[in-house]
Amino acid sequence: MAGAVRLKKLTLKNPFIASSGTCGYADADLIPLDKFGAAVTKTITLLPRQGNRPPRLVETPAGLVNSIGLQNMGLEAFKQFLTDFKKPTTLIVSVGGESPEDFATIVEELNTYDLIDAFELNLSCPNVKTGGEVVGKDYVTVSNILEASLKSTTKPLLVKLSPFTEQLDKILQHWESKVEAFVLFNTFPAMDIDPRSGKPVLGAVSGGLSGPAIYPIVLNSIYKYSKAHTLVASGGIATTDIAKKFIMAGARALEIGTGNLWNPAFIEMLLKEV
Amino acid sequence: MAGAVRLKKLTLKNPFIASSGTCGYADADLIPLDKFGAAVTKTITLLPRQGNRPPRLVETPAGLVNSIGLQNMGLEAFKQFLTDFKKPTTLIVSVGGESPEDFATIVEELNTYDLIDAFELNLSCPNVKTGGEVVGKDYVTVSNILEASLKSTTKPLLVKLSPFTEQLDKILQHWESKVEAFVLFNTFPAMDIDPRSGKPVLGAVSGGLSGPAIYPIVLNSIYKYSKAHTLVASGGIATTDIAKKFIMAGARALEIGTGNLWNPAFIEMLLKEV
Amino acid sequence: MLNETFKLEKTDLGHYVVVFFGPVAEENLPQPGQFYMFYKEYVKKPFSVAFLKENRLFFIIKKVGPFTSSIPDEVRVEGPYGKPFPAVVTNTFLISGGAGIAPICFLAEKLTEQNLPFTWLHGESKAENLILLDYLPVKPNKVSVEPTLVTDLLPKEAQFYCACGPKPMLKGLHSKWGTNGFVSLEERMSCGFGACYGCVIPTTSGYQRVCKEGPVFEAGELLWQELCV
Amino acid sequence: MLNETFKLEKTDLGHYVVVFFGPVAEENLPQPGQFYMFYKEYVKKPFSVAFLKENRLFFIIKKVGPFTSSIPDEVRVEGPYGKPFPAVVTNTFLISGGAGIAPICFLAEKLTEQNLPFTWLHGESKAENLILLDYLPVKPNKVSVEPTLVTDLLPKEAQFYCACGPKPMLKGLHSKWGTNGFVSLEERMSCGFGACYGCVIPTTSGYQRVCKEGPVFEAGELLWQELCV
Ligand SMILES: Cc1cc2nc3c(=O)[nH]c(=O)nc-3n(C[C@H](O)[C@H](O)[C@H](O)COP(=O)(O)OP(=O)(O)OC[C@H]3O[C@@H](n4cnc5c(N)ncnc54)[C@H](O)[C@@H]3O)c2cc1C
Ligand SMILES: Cc1cc2nc3c(=O)[nH]c(=O)nc-3n(C[C@H](O)[C@H](O)[C@H](O)COP(=O)(O)OP(=O)(O)OC[C@H]3O[C@@H](n4cnc5c(N)ncnc54)[C@H](O)[C@@H]3O)c2cc1C
Ligand SMILES: Cc1cc2nc3c(=O)[nH]c(=O)nc-3n(C[C@H](O)[C@H](O)[C@H](O)COP(=O)(O)O)c2cc1C
Ligand SMILES: Cc1cc2nc3c(=O)[nH]c(=O)nc-3n(C[C@H](O)[C@H](O)[C@H](O)COP(=O)(O)O)c2cc1C
Ligand code: FES
Ligand code: FES
Repeated sequence: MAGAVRLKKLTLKNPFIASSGTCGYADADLIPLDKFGAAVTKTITLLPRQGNRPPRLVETPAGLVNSIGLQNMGLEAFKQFLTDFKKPTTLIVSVGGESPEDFATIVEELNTYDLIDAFELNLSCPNVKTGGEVVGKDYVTVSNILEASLKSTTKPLLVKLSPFTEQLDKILQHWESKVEAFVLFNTFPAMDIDPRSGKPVLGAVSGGLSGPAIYPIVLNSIYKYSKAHTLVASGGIATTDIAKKFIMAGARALEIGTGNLWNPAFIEMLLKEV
Repeated sequence: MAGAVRLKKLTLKNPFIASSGTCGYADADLIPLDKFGAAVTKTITLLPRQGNRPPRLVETPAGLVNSIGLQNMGLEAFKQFLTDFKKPTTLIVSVGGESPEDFATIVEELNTYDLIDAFELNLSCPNVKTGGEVVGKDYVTVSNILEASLKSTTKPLLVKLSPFTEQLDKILQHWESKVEAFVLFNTFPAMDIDPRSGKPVLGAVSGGLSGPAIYPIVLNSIYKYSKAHTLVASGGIATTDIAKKFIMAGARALEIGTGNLWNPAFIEMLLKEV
Repeated sequence: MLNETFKLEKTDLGHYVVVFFGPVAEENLPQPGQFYMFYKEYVKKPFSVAFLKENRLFFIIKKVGPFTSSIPDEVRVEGPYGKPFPAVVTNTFLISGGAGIAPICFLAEKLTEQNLPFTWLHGESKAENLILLDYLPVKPNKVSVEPTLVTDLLPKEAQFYCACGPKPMLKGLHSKWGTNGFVSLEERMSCGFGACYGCVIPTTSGYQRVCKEGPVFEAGELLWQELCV
Repeated sequence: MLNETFKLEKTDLGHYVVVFFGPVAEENLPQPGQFYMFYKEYVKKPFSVAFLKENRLFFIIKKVGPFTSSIPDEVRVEGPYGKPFPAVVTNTFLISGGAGIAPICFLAEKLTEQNLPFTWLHGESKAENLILLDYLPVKPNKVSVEPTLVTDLLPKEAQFYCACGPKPMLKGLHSKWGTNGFVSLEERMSCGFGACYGCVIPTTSGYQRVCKEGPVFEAGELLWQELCV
């Protein structure tokens, strides 16, 4: 029976958060988002993005590789959307960009919206300038984005990192006291090839691996860092047993992505069994 | 019908290599090692190691986490072992250590053994001094080990990296011309927790994830780097379809670990179908 | 909306498997063109309803890969999902190819019930697959077997159509008869209910989700060029 | 050595499942204490043979987790693996607990065949599980049900024993009767044939592999203190 949990400033009515990109703009109709402790929107970028060309999905052993490519309506349309949006639960807006300025602009412009409870900085956005490396690839790039963003908003910031972020130790140590929580992790860069044609399956060639395949890797990091840091776990939490493991490993809250896609009623099982 | 393949100096009769730690000292009796293009021994360290305390294994979705802890007979006993060893195929000795000197000493002392065709430097060995980080964690540490090792042997060196190695681009670029091949990757740091007791399952708490769960991540790196580099793939190649994908992605050779453990006759399927 | 575990009854026909479960409650019954997601341990797959019998849902599944070649005995089923075919037009041409027979058969059933006349043309790759027809409550009017294609059977003059089948077939149909019709498309899915934006296809109004805005699209909405790469 | 796919015949007894396959060729038949690995899609699990019938291999499997709770209909089987019990000693005490009944039953069968007398004590957690005994070709001489433990049934004076069961049971046995016997141990396995060094247990000569040097060990070889943490 998982009750309310507290990160730092934020209190959630339960530890389950609907993950970014898997519940629309916190408005997915079939997932009962009101039952979650919080819901994270799709990642919002300055300009609208049409996303990657299909196919965008391929299933792999116990996992799913997606290359949605941050399809989203962009900041301006999102502001419109918010004007008459009835949020189902604590609302976290995921923010993406290619530069510290992008992040700063978005959190600044959304700072006045009372219905937004926090931001989640998606530091796994690909940086087109550096050939698709993630924007938060190491201590310096992460720090630049965090500095710019912290100056531009008064709302709590969750920081979602890529699993291949370099100098993770240093990032966590330096920024722990300044951010609301770290979200470990976004998807793992991954791909699949059709063994008949020899060609990549995804239209964008590469994507990100999610689902239970990766949970033992994510769990290892949560266990390692949870004593000293405020952590939200993300990656493979698609069964109630796996959810229990992450709670036991010290995660303060759990993001659920693929688990909701596979079963929109998964939250009900979580609330009953974890 | 996979035929002979060439790395740089080394030619293998087929692209399939029995992975380190999954075929004993290239002497596992039930796996028909003579059918492989090469076999890699367990990682040899300067001193014998008894390995980690049990349990050492736990299965996870489409994967296996192991924490053998480099149990091995140590350099001196291994030299004894070699004196009347009949190698089944091209013999690659995996070398481990905690410092550049450890690696250099081992490859130097084994350099005179004609039956050894190459070394594989296992740069994922944990470094006890730095709290269990892998010895080849970034460009500098990898470079120190490679410099010391290249000076100490005339045999080809394969360099096996951890998936979380930092500055991978730089490492590959700088060392490509000096080593025989890079092996991407060793297992992913991972763990499991018993949801009933809340305790880590493995005696050593953490281990390494192998098996099909990880192949999409490994495949992504092989595809990305195979145009410019001589790569051996390792990670999740446990079905013939997955093997085909790695050949198509540009791997010159494929290491098979968990696949052999799950089916000692897997090599026969590979030789027939890939 | 159904989200429940069912035992599947299966009849293996070699190339196809006819699968059913149920009965299900009235309010969970589908319209022709709608589909259900079958989930079993980390794999979730869409299948269109082929016909109903006493509120049991029947599916026609073609063996093409791991899931369809060894369909589990028990799955969790979600649905019905997606936008149906318009089942109200008279003299519709129904065009199906391969596993595309499923939603078209259901549509034919519905039209029959409503006494709306239609012409149904179906294409198969091999004659031996036609054994499937014995299991259907309604039969195609004409069948082609490769090398003859179902598009070779089309009357010259364009007709209003509802179609489902492999992309090359749909493309052939579109290039012969233009956009006066509806087609049901397939794309890889993970959720099936609009949450992941994974199943999109290019349309005149941008990328649209096959599971939500589709799977049935007006032929005129689609960017045919991009669709068939 | 067997490495072949078999359909499994299963009888569900609630707590246990009796499983068999075969017949297998003479040369692939096991000795008591040996085990086979069952493999199905990324999971490989060890099970000891419980008895033979016309070269069919019978197993007694206790439901404890995902694999044992829904045993696949078809598995690839490898074996026999491991070192067997000595099946040549007269007046052996056979001690089994829970699923440890499997190899002990097979040993009892072998001893019976050779007309070697023995005494077999078996412990169960619940009386309803004893239904299993109806399916065995040889029966225990005495059975305990918790709260009585099988070690409560041991005669005071130490006897030569062969045992298999939960670690606390083996530990109790060892502390009552000392090291004059053999025990079959369990550890998590991946290969089952000695290649991975994953299944080790602590012995007087260092870590030894349960699948290769075991599963049957002389009680005196084991580091009992470390074994039961
Ligand atoms: C709305 C909808 C309705 C469908 N209805 C039916 C039906 O009634 N009967 C039927 O037999 N099939 C139907 N399909 C297709 C069916 O879902 C796929 O054949 C199935 O998922 C393949 O799974 P697999 O594991 O057997 O093969 P996989 O290995 O997943 O795929 C085998 C081949 O099929 C392709 N493929 C996989 N998934 C899809 C997909 N979702 N759409 C298009 N191509 C795909 C792959 O590229 C690959 O070449 C439908 C698909 C959709 C989107
Ligand atoms: C040589 C050998 C012979 C065996 N013979 C039999 C037999 O005849 N009948 C039978 O019912 N079982 C037998 N087992 C145990 C059986 O292999 C496990 O119960 C089974 O693997 C559990 O799989 P699971 O997926 O159902 O549960 P899991 O979720 O894998 O495990 C459930 C519980 O059992 C424990 N466990 C898992 N695997 C093992 C293992 N290999 N050894 C010890 N504990 C384990 C776990 O810690 C967990 O607490 C044997 C084991 C070995 C090593
Ligand atoms: C279809 C899909 C779309 C996603 N889109 C985003 C996104 O826009 N922004 C983001 O930060 N993460 C995105 N993610 C990552 C998830 O939020 C989550 O971190 C990841 O999938 C791992 O968790 P899971 O295994 O529970 O899915 C997406 C994941 C999926 C499967
Ligand atoms: C039981 C086990 C033991 C291993 N021991 C070693 C080792 O001693 N040295 C090493 O370099 N890699 C070791 N590995 C890693 C494998 O060689 C291989 O790189 C890894 O398992 C990924 O490939 P796979 O998925 O094919 O197993 C071990 C892996 C397993 C499963
Ligand atoms: S499958 Fe998820 S949006 Fe269509
Ligand atoms: S299970 Fe691999 S050595 Fe025993």
